[in-house]
Parts: sequence; structure tokens; C-alpha cells
Amino acid sequence: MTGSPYVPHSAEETAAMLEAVGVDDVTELFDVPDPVRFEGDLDIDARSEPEIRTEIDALLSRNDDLTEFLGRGHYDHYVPSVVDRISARSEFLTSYTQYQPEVAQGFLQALFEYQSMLVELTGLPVANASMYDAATALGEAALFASRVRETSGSTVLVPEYVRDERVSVLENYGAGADITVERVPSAKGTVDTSALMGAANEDTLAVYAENPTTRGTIEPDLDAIGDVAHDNDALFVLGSDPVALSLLERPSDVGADVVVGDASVLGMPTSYGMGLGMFATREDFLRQVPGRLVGASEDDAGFRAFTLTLQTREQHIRRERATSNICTNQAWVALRTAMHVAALGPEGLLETANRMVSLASDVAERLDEIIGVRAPVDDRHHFREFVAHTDQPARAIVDDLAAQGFAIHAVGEHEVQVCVTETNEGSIDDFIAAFREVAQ
Amino acid sequence: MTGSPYVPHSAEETAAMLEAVGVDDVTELFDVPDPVRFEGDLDIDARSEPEIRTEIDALLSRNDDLTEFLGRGHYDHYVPSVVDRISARSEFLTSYTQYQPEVAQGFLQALFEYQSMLVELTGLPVANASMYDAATALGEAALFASRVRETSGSTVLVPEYVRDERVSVLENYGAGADITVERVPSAKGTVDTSALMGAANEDTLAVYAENPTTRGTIEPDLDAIGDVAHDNDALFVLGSDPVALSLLERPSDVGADVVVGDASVLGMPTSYGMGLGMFATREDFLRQVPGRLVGASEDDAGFRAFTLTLQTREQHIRRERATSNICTNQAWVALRTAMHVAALGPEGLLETANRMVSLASDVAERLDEIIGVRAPVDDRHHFREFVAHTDQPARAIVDDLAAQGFAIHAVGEHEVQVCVTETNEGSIDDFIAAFREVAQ
Amino acid sequence: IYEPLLPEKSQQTVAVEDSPLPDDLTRDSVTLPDLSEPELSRHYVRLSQHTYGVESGPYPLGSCTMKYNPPFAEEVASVDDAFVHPDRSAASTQGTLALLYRLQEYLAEIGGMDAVTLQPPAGAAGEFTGIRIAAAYHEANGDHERTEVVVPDTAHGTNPASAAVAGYDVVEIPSEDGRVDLDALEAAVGDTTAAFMLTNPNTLGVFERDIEAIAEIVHDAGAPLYYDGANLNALLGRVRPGDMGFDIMHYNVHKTFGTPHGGGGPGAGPVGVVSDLVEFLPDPHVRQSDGGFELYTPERSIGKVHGFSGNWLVLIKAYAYIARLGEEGLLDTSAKAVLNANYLASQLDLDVPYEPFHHEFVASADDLDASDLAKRMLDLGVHPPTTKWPDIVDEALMTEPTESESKRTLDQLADAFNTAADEDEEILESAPNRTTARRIDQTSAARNPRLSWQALDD
Amino acid sequence: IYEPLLPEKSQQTVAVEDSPLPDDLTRDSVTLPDLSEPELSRHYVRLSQHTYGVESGPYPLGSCTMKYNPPFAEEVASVDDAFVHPDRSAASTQGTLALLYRLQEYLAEIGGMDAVTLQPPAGAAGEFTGIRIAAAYHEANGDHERTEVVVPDTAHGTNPASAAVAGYDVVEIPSEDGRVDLDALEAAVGDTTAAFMLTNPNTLGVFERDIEAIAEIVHDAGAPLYYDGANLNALLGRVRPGDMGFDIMHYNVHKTFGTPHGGGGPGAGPVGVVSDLVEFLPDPHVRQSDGGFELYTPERSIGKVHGFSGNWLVLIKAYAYIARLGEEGLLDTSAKAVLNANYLASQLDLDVPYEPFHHEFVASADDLDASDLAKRMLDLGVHPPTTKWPDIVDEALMTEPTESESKRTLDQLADAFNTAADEDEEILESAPNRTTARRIDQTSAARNPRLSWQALDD
Repeated sequence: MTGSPYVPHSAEETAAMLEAVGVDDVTELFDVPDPVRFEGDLDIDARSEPEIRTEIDALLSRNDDLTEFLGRGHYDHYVPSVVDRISARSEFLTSYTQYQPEVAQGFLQALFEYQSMLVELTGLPVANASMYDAATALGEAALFASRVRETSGSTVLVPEYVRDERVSVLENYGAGADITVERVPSAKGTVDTSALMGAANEDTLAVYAENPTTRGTIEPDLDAIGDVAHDNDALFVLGSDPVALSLLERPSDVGADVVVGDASVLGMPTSYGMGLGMFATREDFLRQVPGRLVGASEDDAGFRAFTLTLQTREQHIRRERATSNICTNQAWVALRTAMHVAALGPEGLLETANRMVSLASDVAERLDEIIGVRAPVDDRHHFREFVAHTDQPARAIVDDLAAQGFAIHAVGEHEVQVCVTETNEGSIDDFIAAFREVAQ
Repeated sequence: MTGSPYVPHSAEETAAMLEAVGVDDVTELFDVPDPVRFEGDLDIDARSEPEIRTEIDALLSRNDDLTEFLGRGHYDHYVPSVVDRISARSEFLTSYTQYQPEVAQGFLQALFEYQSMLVELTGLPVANASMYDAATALGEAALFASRVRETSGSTVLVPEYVRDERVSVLENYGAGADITVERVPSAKGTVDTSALMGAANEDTLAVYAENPTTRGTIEPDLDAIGDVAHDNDALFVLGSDPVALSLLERPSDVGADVVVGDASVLGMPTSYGMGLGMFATREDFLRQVPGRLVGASEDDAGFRAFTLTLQTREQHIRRERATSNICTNQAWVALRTAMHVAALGPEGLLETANRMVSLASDVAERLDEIIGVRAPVDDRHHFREFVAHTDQPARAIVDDLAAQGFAIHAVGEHEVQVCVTETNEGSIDDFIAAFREVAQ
Repeated sequence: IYEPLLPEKSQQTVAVEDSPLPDDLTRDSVTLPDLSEPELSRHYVRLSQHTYGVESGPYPLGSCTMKYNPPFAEEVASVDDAFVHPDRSAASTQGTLALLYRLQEYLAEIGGMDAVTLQPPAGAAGEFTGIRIAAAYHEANGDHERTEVVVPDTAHGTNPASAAVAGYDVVEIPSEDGRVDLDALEAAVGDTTAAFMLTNPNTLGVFERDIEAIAEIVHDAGAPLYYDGANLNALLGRVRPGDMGFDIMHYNVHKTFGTPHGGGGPGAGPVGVVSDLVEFLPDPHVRQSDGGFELYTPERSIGKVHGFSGNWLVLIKAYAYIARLGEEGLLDTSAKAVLNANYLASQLDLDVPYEPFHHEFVASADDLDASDLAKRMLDLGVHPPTTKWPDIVDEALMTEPTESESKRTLDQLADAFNTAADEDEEILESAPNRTTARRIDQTSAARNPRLSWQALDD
Repeated sequence: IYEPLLPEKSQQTVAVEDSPLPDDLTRDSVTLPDLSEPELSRHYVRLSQHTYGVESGPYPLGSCTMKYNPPFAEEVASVDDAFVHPDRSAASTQGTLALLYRLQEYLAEIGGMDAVTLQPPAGAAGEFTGIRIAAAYHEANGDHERTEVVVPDTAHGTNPASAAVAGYDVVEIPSEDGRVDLDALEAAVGDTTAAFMLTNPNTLGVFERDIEAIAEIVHDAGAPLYYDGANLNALLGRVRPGDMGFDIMHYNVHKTFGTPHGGGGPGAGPVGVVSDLVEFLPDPHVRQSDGGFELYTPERSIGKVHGFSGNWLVLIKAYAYIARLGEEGLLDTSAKAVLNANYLASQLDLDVPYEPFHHEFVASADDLDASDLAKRMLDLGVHPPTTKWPDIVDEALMTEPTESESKRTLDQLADAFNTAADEDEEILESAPNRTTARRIDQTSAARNPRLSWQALDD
């Protein structure tokens, strides 16, 4: 091997091509002034396939083998093999954005399905074909709010429970539009609506809430939050995910103007935070939506066909006046998510969602029985996860559990957070036993 | 889940179908006398996908994690990912035998490629589309010999070095045709040609030899073996594999009438002996060949097209007069083998083969330096593997090495066999060190 | 305009030089395709696109049980721990042995058998194994005159072929009304009978209702009754071969237990036997030992029928499939397999001479050519049934939809049958037109065999 | 006749009942597709068959670098140990951090940068990150008047869009002969300039030969020079953005480093910076610690640009790809990418107004409609180039064949270009005819948006 294994040229072909082009050596084709040519050596050795497999396997095996009871915005649901297998087909995996719809009907239809599923789950009639993740979708929602809000305004109200990381992304997106973030206190792990009412005013651009929240709590009165937003001519932006949406109050029913969140809780394994940003909104804001949209149309033969549409919103046409700078997105993850939803079907999805409620409550109850533990901290219904109080310092609990093979979150001096889904359900007994040991 | 997850019927559809058929319950469709109906319960619980994954992972993890220096007919060569990925496409994986060639051109062409590669490697003009494995291909070769040999005869001469397992299969295949196996002594790990000459006579149906042999030796005088066979009007059946064939003497050049062996050394990982039986022979015996054959033809539009051919040899048409009972074969493995050969190309394949010679000789030399070890035992050239003498009992060596994480063969009281390919090459230093420790 | 590069068009000859071996042990050169990985990928992806699989549409080949092959079984069969060498010690492969043992138990339970060997690599290999076991049994009884294997005329071709490979004369008995003619059977069996081979339901999909009488006749003649498992899908959880009086049977895991057919293979053909025959099973067999599993050689083993342990990776998939279904899934499988065949037949405009049938039926194309009709069905986007066999039906269309087709698909399939059956002969004869290749000339392929690219002129 | 079941045609409504939650916290019902796994598989397999990918044939979209995506990278990114939660402690994810660190180092080496963040999930996200870093830099300098980002008219659309999202006014300067007009640049930059964004070679494939002068002008104005890495494939191992004077750059791993585009994503857009800007990198950043790796917050970090750590699985693939190629493979990549573009252009009957070009060129369809020509190319079995952009060329056909096409494929591709360019207008306008769908009406799609199956009438 003296070149790239992915370059097909034989020596004879290269010679013939050079001749056709009229140069003796390929370096002649580089119209680069000498001073900026790189004459050094790159310190990168080529390795064979099996060498790299061995290397990466060995590298990644340095990750401790912990059973994770982790959530807080990144969740693990079992992905059926059929999703892995079919999404890995090279036509899906290696195709590009569907600029030539006539040879991309398959992928377009899958994205159309994804949009449609989000429309059903959110109750909002417009969903885009993907953003990067929940945090960037929230950032886009803030910019979107500043475009669609009738009067100017610059503050996004964000509950205390929202992850700092998510807020940081929001702040980065908002910075250019002079949007600032103001945190609103929580009560029992959900939005303190009276505090929210006090914080909201004419400068409020948008009110953000999550359901379930980062703490796993279920918001008891989303209507009230929506009302505060709307009373101040602000958008109500709701964060959620497709599993929760199949069971919890429908966003359109509680006045949500935008739904964001991470849809890859279906379709992807835990992948160090790699996500799929949902973005759904109302019809009247359609022309301000960021990201790709797939629409139905007809072809010359009169058959239904799909195509990217309303592309004049996008950067490759509108440039600095685009509704977003997004180009490469998470289309393939959206395909996987659509497949996963279809594989579960409405019953399977709802069953999973209901289980997330009972698992969280069961595990909280069992932890609560341990001396030195109080769970859940928040007197609310929970979904997948909950915060527990520990008499021992949370940091010590987390470290001791890690030594026993389990990972959980420390979220306060004496607060830990525990997330349960069907993928770690089988380890609950061992987990409780370990927790009992370390909590006292 | 109250049925099979792979049954698509909704309750409504089932009802409509029952009505169309005119019964109330599906059991009415079973025209089975009561006494033979099974009224018991099958003791088999249904499990979910993730449960079974966990179960099988846990089960298989009971296999010790040993680095294998094992060969003797089943070899490990690195299979490029591209082979795994593309052969897993469901069109290939889930299709059937190509009885409707118009919708099976892809698979037929792949099998045609496989046949063509074997033709090149063996020098024999006819290769079938697969047998089960090397042993059953040898069994078929014996039956084939009894069909094509001009005079009757019933003995197959098999060198001492051939695995007993392979001989047992041969005996099972031969039993019905009253074929018996006679073992011929080896000299220096290869056929003792003078002993062979003494054993061969007019009752000799076929003479079998291997190159490389089960002991890893390379036969020094295949011509002489072929001559013995032909002088007695017997067939010369040669066992080999595609890696060896790319380098060693071409079977057609040494008078081989049939080539058998395991072609899955390319295309498959070690899979507990799952194989791909090669079968190649001379043109004049074509109509007696067992197994499937893919041929080129033309379609109605005049384009080249492929089809199964000479099917009148086969069981589904000729029944008890067929050339073999084989139906389901190893077609998908043949596809993988063809892809692997194409991925290596002639240079890559030859490079691999040459390496098998030098690796075996290097490792033998290094073992030979260890006090209490003599390697190789056979004063021959070797391919992939060799037999070593150990002063310690072979059994003890094998067990002690297993405790250190290595697997090798015990082949005699004081003889072990060691196989090296590119897949365990990286562990040679550790292996030698461990061997040094246990050998003294 | 664009076509991927064909391997045969890109061959290179490489001389064997600088080998560590002396010249007299090596060949001179080797000529093989030389493609880059991108070219290789496109070539084989294209070939896959020119291949119809179960995920392409319905595939109702009779007796082939082309059902859905769950991808999750592929995944569980690809874990690293599965890739072990067959010469590893039993102690170091307890995982493999445990899985094999569990599968043996599952299959024994499903078949009503006392023990099962997993060694045979395919259905026909299972038949051969079973007949070798019968031979060993007679041999052990000093019963040397049994030189014949009896099969009905509806038997799969492998039955007589396997018996013949095992050295037996094959006696074929005619059917009566699509079932074994008891008188003919009685007349055919006797002191020279080594076994009677039967599939039930048979290839017409018809259940051999007289199975108890058949078993009695065969057993009275001193011969074991062999069950060809090709049609077991029809009976899963409802009727067990062992309970019907069968002594030896094979299972086609690639038919009944959802492992993919792989374009012709690999499959696996485990063989089950009743207790009297356990001692004859192939070598080695897996059994429980103290706290684990071990391999042993059955006392009067017939020896080996595969060089190693059979098609291990296929067996893992079969285990996963059975575990996924469980009892209720197996029952649902046979129910829907039979319902689907009956429903499909009810929607056809063609005659189905033999009934009641179970998981498959044989329709007659009547005055049309069954092959032509099949070719036309290709144009309609479905795979046609098995054609022109069994001979007992004129212009036979042997059809097995399997349980994994929906009513909607069956309606489409029926539509394809009926549409094709309604076409002008001219159209049928010129079909197919919408496939990768048009009608392929089989005669010239056989008359002038070109079996490798070396044999091609172009 | 056969068509797989569409999910939208098989929807079920399930009422929310018997939930452990009180009614007032739940919705009433949910309506979603309900398909069995066999139906699901056929549906999605069919969709894949109606999608053109890199393994289907040449895919010469300009600036998109649709090169071969090695499947082995997919395999190494699917090992169990890769699937970790982002909130795991650094101590328990040393494997992940080690791989990220090594990739940071590789990318820094390739780009001539001092540090690289892997957090941005796409190229445009990388641009946004880079501009935010520039903003933070000016902020740290107390330099509050820099409100403009300057881009040439040849810039990719994401450049001005990213600058705008980051709150900057965009100043576009016209090109001269397909390159940055130094006078226009000099006139445009100054105290209000926050950055100048440039891709080199630019979207015409033309190298900005005056890059040293450009860097000097921009640096003299006190602004950092930003490198859009979309066209980095042309320069691999031969020219490094850092050596050209760029201060900030992003890498498109899905273009340059062979990770698949996934029908639009996910990609990854790592950002490299020179030493002065390291303290502004996103939070967290990976660095070496005693005997391992740790995460830390850079001193003046801009904060986060992704909720967690970016597109981790994509990054593993990029690492595997770079490791596979090594230095010689990277050099071969840029050599053949440039040779391929030049060779392909030499075979076209179309005018290519700007040269010398490198890995891509922009041909002109002249008096033909570039879109029509592209549609006709679809019929010829190839994917057409990017059309009608950049505007600087009339009826532009922006073409990037990449290094993974062979001469033979390029000849076929050239043939497709030339054949289409030679067709009657009528044929072009009615193309395509051999694709899954014929020409699709974009106007009605936009005028009457139907964006979900709920919005469809049928």
C-alpha cells in the first residue's frame, strides 16, 4: 500500500489521465505558491483494517464497564435490530441531502414520515426534518421567537431545572440577537408558576419549560405556563421527547408554540450525547422555520412524490437572510427514529412510556426504604428518572457506586439522580443492593 | 405479544380471512386425527429481543477468551469489513436457490465469479457452486470417482496425516457404494510415495493427498502421487484451499482430477468449523459433477445472463439417480469468499500466501530455540502451521498454555501443532514467551 | 451509461516471484480480479440490487418456507465470542456447548424426539444422516437384508437421492388421492425395507391422515419411519413427528426456524431420533456433565457427517428465533401459515385439485404452461411459486405463502396469479419484461456449458 | 402489483388508558403507524432501493465531497464500548477521551492548527463556533466595534448565514477572475471587521493564490482569518490552512474524512484555532492529564455549542479513516481528487470558465438550463453535479468527482455530461424518465405545503 486504499487508480490509468490533462506530474496541478506549500511530514502512520480495529477496541475498552442509571437529557431505549440493519444499507447511509428528489424518493419519504410522526406526537402541524440536538433546537427556537414575535423582546425565561449545558448553548445562539436568558425558580422540581408570572413581562421573548423536566418530574400545569407566555406575547417553547410525548399532555393542547427536544431517544443507543433535535411549530410561522422541510408534491406522471421544499428559507439560497445556518443535519438519525417509532407502533410506544412512569416510581420507592435515602425529593409524578436525597455526600455515593459497577448523577451536595429504562431494568435489584451498601 | 412477532395479521384481518376460507377457527383447517394432535405445552418461553441478546451474550461469554494458534483444516484469515457489510444485504442473505434466474442475476453472477476463481486457482475447468465443507466434498469426490472410473474399484487411499474426522465423513459417504478407506503411511509429514505405490492397485478408486497437509507440510512431489493414481486408473483427488492455491503448484499441473477443500478460509471468520466445500474437476467428467453449477447464457434480448444449468444432474429432477443428494448448500459463503478474493486481488492473495510460509517457518524456528522443544518435526516446507516435538507431554503443554490464554493442538504424546496467520501474528511474542515458560 | 466495473474485466496476472518457497513447489503466476474497494462495493451492491429476496416481496416457493428472517438473529450470531475454532477443548467452549445443548433440547421438544444431533449442515445431509442411522440400527440387529428405502411419489427429490447416496435401492409407491396408498405401502414394505421416508403434510400440503396406520405398517415390517422436516412449519406446536410414530426426523432450520436461505445455503439439518436410536447419533454429541457440558461419542455412533460441527452460526440464529417465538409464537406460526395458504387458495381463479391442504397447496395452471405463468408473475413484482412439480398435478404451481405474509400481500399475490392466468399466451411466452434479465435461454446454457469467465468468448 | 405497506396506510389509534399517571397529565390517545416487522422491513428496504447513494454510482456534487465511505469505519464505531452516556465521569471514560484526544491531534496536524475542538456537530455549526470564538477574542480585547464579517461572493451559503446567526452584518465582496479582489478586500476590512471567511480552493476550485497577501490585509485590520474546510480534500498533506495564515478553521469530517453523509447528516464540524485562540474553545475540551485524559473548561471559553459532546459516533469513523490512510493515503487523496477533477473537465464538451482548478470545477451549461441537463443525467445512471451555483458562472454545473472515482467511471460520467448536453431541449425538459419518480413539481410543493401525512388528502 503506497497510497489510499480508497483510490482506484492503477499506475497505467494515472499515467493516461496525466497525459490527457497535459502534465507530467500531479503536483503541477496545484496552483499553490511555494511559501504556503507544506513540505513537512504529517505524523500520521497508515494502519491496516485489522490493526485499527484492534487499536480502537483496545482504546475503547479503557472505558469502565458500568451499568448506567444515567439520564438528564440523554436516554437509552432498546433499539430493535431491524433498525440497525436496514438503516445501515448504503443507499441510506451514503446518500446526500436530497437536492435531486427524483433519485431520493426513499429517503425523502422516510423524512416525511419522521415529520408526520412528530406532528402527531406534538399536535403541531409543522415539524422540520432535524436539528442537531435538543440544545441547539432550543437555541434555534429562541432565534425563531425573535423573528416571529410581533413586538421586540430579548429575554428567554428558562426554569432552574434545565441543564446548564443546554442554557449555555442557548446563550451562544442568542448572543448575536442580543437575547439573554433569565432563570426562573422551581417548586418541587417543576416550574414555580407564580415566580414565572413575576418574571415575565413585555421583554419576554419566550418561555421555556420541559415535560418531563431534566429532573424527571412531570409538569403539573403546562397550561398555566403557556398562559404566562401568551399573556406577554411570548412564545411558549416546550422541551420533550417522543417517548414522553406519546403519553403526556399533547403540546398543542397546552398552548405550546414550539416543541424542541431530543428525538434520538428512539433510534439511537447512548452515544455520548449524539442527538436529534426536534423542532415543531405552528402553521402560521411556517416561513420562519429553520432547517429542512420535506413536502409532498406530484411528479410529471401525476404520482405523489416528495421533495425538499421552502428551500428559499435556507442558507444555500438565502445566505445571510436564511432562517438558520444549518445545512448538514441529523437526517439519518431521523430515519432511524422514524423506523423505531414504526417498529414499536402506538401500543408499543405507549407501553414503553407507561413503563417509564412506573419504573421511576418503583425504583424511587425502593430507594426510599433505604436508611439514609429519601426519594423522590420532588413531590411530583416522574418519568424515567428522579432526584433522591442522600445523607451521605452525593459525590461519595456516586464514587462508591462506580466502584460497584454503577453510574448515577450527583446533582447537589446531597442529591443524586437516577434514571431507569427498559435497558437497565434487569439490573435494578443489584443496583438497589449496591445503593443500600453505600448509602449508610 | 400473544403470538409471533413475525406474523403481520391484525385481529380484523384474521377474522376476514377465516370468513373467506369458511371456518370459524383456524384449528378447523388442520386435518389431523385427534390421537396425534399434541395437546401438551411446549416448554419454551418467548423472550424479547434484548432478553435474548443478553442471554446469548452471557452464554457465549462462557467461552474462554483464548488466543488461538489452531488450524488443522479450519483457518482464520482477516475478513475485510466490506465483505461483512455487503454480504449482509438482505437481497443476498434472504434469497433462495436461483430457480427464477431473471430475478436472481446478481447472486448467479456472484456464484459464477466464485466458480471462475476456483477454475483459475485449481487450473481445472469445472468448479461447482459449493458443497458443505472439505470433508463432505471429499466424500462426494469418492462417489464421483466411483461413477466416472472406467473399471470398478472400491478403495480410496488416504494419507496417514489426514484428520480422522475427515476420514470418518468419507467412510460414511463411501459406505453405500461399498467404498473403503485405506490409510497410507507418511514420511516426514507428507505422503510416502513408495508406500503409496505399494498400496495402489486395480482396486484403487482414488488417491487422496493434501497440499498443504493437515500437518502444515507442503507435498514435495505431487506429480509422483498423481502418477500412482493414474497408473492404476484411479482419480487423483487433491485437498487444498484458495490461499494455498494462489502460491503452491497448480493442481492441474500435477495431474489432479478433482480438487476439494475448504474455501471458507477466505470469507468467513473461525466459526466452529462451518465451511465451504470446494469441488473442481476436469471437463470430461462434467455430467457427473455433484452440486449446483451456474452457467452463462443469453436472455431474450440477447444480453448475457446467468442461470443454474445442467440441473438434470440434481436431486429435484433426477431423484435417486442424481449425482448427489445435495440441495441446500453454502452459496452465501461462496459469495463471501468471492468477495474476499476480489478484495484481496491477486497481489494481496499471493502476499498472504507467502506470509503463511514465512510465518510458519519463523515461529517454528523461534520455538526450536526453546529448550525442550524441537520444531518443526517434519523436514519439509510449511504453510501456516507445523508440528513440534515437546519433551513435556503434549497434553500438559496444551493445558498450561490454555491457562496462559493460548490454544494449540496436541497431536501426539509429545507432539503439538501450532498455526499462525495474520490474525494471531500480533500475539506471537507473547505466545513464544508463554511457550518457553511451560515447555521446560 | 454508468455500470460498475466487473471483476472479470479487471483481471491482473501476478507472477509468483520472491517466494520463500523453492520454485518447484510453486505455480508460475496467478490471474485474478483486481478491484479497488470502491469499485468492489459498487459491483456487489449492484449484484444485490439484481437479486430478489424475502424483503423484496412475497416469495411463495412451495416446500421452501420463504418466511421473514429476523435481522436480530443475525446480530446475536455475530458476537465475537461466537467465533471459536472447532478444535478448542470442551472446557474452553462451555458457552458454545451450552447453546448447542439448549437448541438440542428445544428441537427435541418441538419434534417429540428423544435426542437431536446438530451436525448435519443441510436438510439433505440430515436425510443422509438419518438413513445412515437406520442402516447402523439394522446392522446392529444383524439385519443385513434390508436394501430398500421406500418413498411415496410425492416425496421431495432429496428423499430418494439421500437414500441412494446411502446405498439403498429406492422403491417409489404411488399415491392415492394425494396420500399414501396403504395397500401399496403394505405391498412395498417387508424384510428388505430399511426405512420409509415421508413428509407430513406432504408436498401437496395434504396431511397423511392415516399416519397411525402407516406407522404401524412400517414398524411391523421392522423398519423405522423417517420424517422429512421440510414441511414442519405447518405443524409447529400442534402435531409432533414423534407422537405420530416417526423414529427419525430432520429439521430444516432455514425453513422452519427463520434462518436465511442465503441464496441456496448455508442451512442446517439437525436430526432427531427416538430413544432406541440415540446410540447411533453422529460423533460427537453434546451432553450435560458436572456443572457444564461435554462432548462424547455415542456408543455405536455412525461417525461423522461433517468435518467439524456443522453450520454453527446458523444454529445460533435458529436458537434465537425459537427463543423469540416461544410456545405461543410457534403456535401462531403454524396457525397463520395454514390460514395463509387456505386464504390465498380461496382467492385464486385456478384449480387446486388436492385438499384439505395446510401450509401449502398445489394449484394447476391447467392448459397454460406453469413456467410461463411464473415468468409473467415476475413482471407483476412478486416471486412465483415452485413450478411443474409435483408431477401428480398438471402444470403444478406449488405454493407456500408462509405465515409472514399479510392479508394485503396475499391479496396482491392472488391478483398476480389471476392476472397472469388471464393473459394471452403470447404475453406469457414473452415474459418477463420488467426484470433485470428477460427470459433466459436454459437450453443453450446446458448444451454449451460456459461455467467460468475463462469459458466466455467476450 | 406488489407494493409494500406504507406506514401511513396502517395507522392505529390507541387510547391512553390504565396509565399510572392521572388523566390530567396525559393525552387522550395516540395515532401512529402499526406495522409488523416483516412489513416494516419491506417498506424500508424499498425506500432504500429508491435512494441513490455513493455505492450506486458517481455522485459529483460540488463542494460536497461525495467520496467512498469505508464500511470498516462503521464497524469500529459500533463496538459496545463506544456506547457510553455523556455524563459519565472522565475517569470512567478514558477510552472515549483517549480517542477524542488522538483525533484532536490528527486534525491539528492536518490543518496546521494548535488546538481543535470536536464539539460542533456539523460544518455550519463549526463556522458558528469559529465566529463565536472570534467574537470572544474581540470581546476579550475590549474591541467592541467589530460588527461585520466579510465574505467573498464565492463563499458557501453557510458562511454568511453562520455569521448572521452569530449577530454580524455580512459584507460580501465581489471576486475578480474567480478570486478575491485584493483591492475590494482592502476596502472592505477595517476596524469594524470581526473576521474574513474564505474557502481555499474556493467554490470554483480555484486556489486563492494571493492567500499570503489576503492574510496580511486581514490581520492588519485586526481580524482573524477564517478557513471554511469544505474544500480541504484538495489540499490534504500538501497545504495547511495554518501555514496559509488562517487563524480559525473547521473541518467537515463527512466530506474530507470519509464519514457518510447519511442523507443530510450527521456529520461533524471540528474547529481548529491558532494558539492565541485556544483559551476561547468550547467547554469542555479534552487534554492529557497524569497518565490519562481529562476534560477542562478553557479559560475564556465561549461555552457550549452542542448540548453534550457533538457527534461522537461520527468522530470515531473519522479517526478510523485517517488512521487507515496515514500520511501517504492523505497525500494520495488530494493528488487523485485534483487529478480526477482535471481529467473529468478535460473530457467534457462544456466550457469551464475558471481555472486552474483543483478538486472541483464549475462548468457552464451555457444556453441550456443546468437543472434540465442534470435531470437528464439522472436518466443516464449517474448523479449530476450541483447546479446553478455559484452564480458567478452562467448555468453553473459545480462538479467534484472526488478521488474515489476511477478513470473508467470518469469516462462514463463525462459521457453522461456530453450526452445530456447534446440532447434536444425537449428531451431535457421532460427528463428524467428512468427514475423512481419523474420530474417533481417543486413550485406546487412550496405553494401548497403538505409537510405531513396529516396534511395529505389521499
